[in-house]
Amino acid sequence: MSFFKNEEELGLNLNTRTTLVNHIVYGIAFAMILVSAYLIFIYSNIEKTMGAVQKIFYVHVGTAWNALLAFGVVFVCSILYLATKKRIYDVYATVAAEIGVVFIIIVMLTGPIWARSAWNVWWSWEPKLTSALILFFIYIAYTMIRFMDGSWDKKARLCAVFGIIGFIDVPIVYFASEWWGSKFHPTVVGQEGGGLEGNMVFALVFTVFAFSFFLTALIHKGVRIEKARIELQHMKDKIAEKIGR
Amino acid sequence: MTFLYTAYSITMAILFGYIFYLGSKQTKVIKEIESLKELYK
Amino acid sequence: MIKIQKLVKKMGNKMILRNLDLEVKNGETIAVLGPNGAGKSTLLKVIATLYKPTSGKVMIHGIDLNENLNKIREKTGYLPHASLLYEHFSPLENLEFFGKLYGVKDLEKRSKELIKQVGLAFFMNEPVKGFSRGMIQRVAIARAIIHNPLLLLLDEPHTGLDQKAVGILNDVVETNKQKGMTTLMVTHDFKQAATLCDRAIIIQRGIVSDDFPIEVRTEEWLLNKYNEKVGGEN
Amino acid sequence: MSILRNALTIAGKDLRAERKSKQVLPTMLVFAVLVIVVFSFAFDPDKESTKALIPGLIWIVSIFSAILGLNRSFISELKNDNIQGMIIAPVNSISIFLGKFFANFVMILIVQAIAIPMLFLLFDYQFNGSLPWLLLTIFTGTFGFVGIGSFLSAIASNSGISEMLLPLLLFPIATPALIGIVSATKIILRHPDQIEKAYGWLQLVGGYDIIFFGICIVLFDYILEV
Repeated sequence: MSFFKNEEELGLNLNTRTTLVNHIVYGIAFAMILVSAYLIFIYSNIEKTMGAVQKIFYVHVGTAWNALLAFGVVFVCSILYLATKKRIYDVYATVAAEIGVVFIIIVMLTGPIWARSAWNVWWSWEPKLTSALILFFIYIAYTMIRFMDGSWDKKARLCAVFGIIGFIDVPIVYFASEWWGSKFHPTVVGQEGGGLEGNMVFALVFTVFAFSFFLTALIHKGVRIEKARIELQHMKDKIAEKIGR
Repeated sequence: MTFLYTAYSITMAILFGYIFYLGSKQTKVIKEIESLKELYK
Repeated sequence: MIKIQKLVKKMGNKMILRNLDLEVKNGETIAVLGPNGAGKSTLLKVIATLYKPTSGKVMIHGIDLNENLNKIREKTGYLPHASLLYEHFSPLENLEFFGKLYGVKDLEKRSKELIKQVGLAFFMNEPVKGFSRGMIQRVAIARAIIHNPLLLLLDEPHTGLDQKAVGILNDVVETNKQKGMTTLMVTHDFKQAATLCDRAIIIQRGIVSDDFPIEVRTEEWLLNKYNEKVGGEN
Repeated sequence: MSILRNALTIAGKDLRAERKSKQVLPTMLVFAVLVIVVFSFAFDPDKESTKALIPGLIWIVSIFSAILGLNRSFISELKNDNIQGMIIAPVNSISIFLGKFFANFVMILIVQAIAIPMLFLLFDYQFNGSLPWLLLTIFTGTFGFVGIGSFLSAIASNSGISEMLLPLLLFPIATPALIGIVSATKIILRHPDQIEKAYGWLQLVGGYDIIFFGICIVLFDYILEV
């Protein structure tokens, strides 16, 4: 088939079929999620002052941590893309950003539930919530750049630049809002992780890892789909060229 | 307890909804590739 | 002057230049011909340092494109489709702005001279906004040569010009040629190409498909030669 | 040195074009005044509690009118591919960024110089804090968001909907600067006795300015690339 010459040139290894490895990766991810559910609901102790509601904390922290991890992947791949101009890094950045947004949406939804049960308000301008909100907006903006018209390499370049700026902004936002929050909202907020008992820490760490594994599986799958879409585009281009002759 | 269940099920619903979305995206692309291959063999 | 080896330029998924080789000697005037979408303008933009090549080696004025861009830019003039002029500015202001960026000495004198040369002395201080296409193109020509470039790149310079403007443009190219300037001209106007240029290259599908000196300076001769190579493609 | 000289040439060109066309600056000014007027309808200027809104209001007026100017900054270069004219000139891309930044900065400072006194006047606000501190704060804050704003406006100008895109890009990224600068202004205007706290906030904004201005300079080349 003359259509598929460009695969190696792209540096992409195309296979769209589900392989055994994929099943294994997914299997482990699902199993870990199940175990973490057991750890969250049954194994870990119930916190004394807050009661069972405190357990929201596990999923909340798990997703928040992995949203950050995903954006970290975007950051690293953005730098690598600008340095090497290899499309594969742009593919990874695209996929990781999308999944990061999904995770941060979960954080934004579970956050208010936690706030309602812990502090009896749906929202508080508490540093972590504030910076999560800004993080959410930064990557919405990132997605907007993705949806621009134009060739992929231009978008990849602009997204990479914004991906770098956005990620560097995150710690500064956190620092600023923490300082801001501490000065103007003194003691609405209690320290949530104050006294974690041993099995709670274990449940938390395991949940974070479970979500990380899940994240990896999702990125893996997303990249495969993105590659397939690129292959499809190539086929269409080649066909268009043949018809054009 | 209701808060906990709500939060947990929202999390899982979104995650599995996303997997479902990825899956359907994949099927669509693969189908299109297959049909193009058929057409231009 | 220009030495290009295995130049590849991709834009998105499209490969526009595929392993293009080209060599240009000092003082040559070259017509770049070819069907639409063959990559002529892209080649010019790469030489003008506007586009970065995807791969390949480009040497201009004996300097590698990856080495010192600004050294190349100092000696290159580029006249694309768009005028590159600021509409609210007069011809003089436009020339003075670009002249400053190029570090031209005696800028005011040089600008006024050029404006007179392109026959716009009367409109020297009028904003470019109200000018006709022919007048704008004249200012654009002056802009392209404000810094006395050694290499002039023209992209379809004759399109939409009145007879007088064509005369002025050809004049500019001729006089600078005698001063030793090299000119690359992308064009569809075979008449002008035949009168102005000593050599023609034909670009098809991103490579130089033909390269010959213009022996007979008539439109028909060049057109025949072109059709022989390109055939039905437009 | 030549980087700075070229930057000034480009900034001068922008300001001169603005002086000739009189499009952006008057629009920014009218808009700034309109925002103030709308605010005086929304919050009773006679009430003492409204005075607490003044520090925030200064920055709302500044940012919203700045967005108008920033939007035009790179769009105005697209009409005749002018930006390409600058790229092919022997000019470092940093000069283009700095030139654009200077021009925007000057325009916004002009708007602030007129709008902020007017704001004090219309809300009958008696300013008795330290004027140098206020000016320093305004300068530092404006520097920060105009710097990153000029940069992001170059990104947004690639989009068909750049006018809508720019605020979406700019506000989240500028958040730390905005938090810091509003807090500092609040302290200077309302609690002149706690000026050392304002100094802390200014340091934060100053740090932000330096970090992001540096990043913009490093990355600007990638945005201009065609």
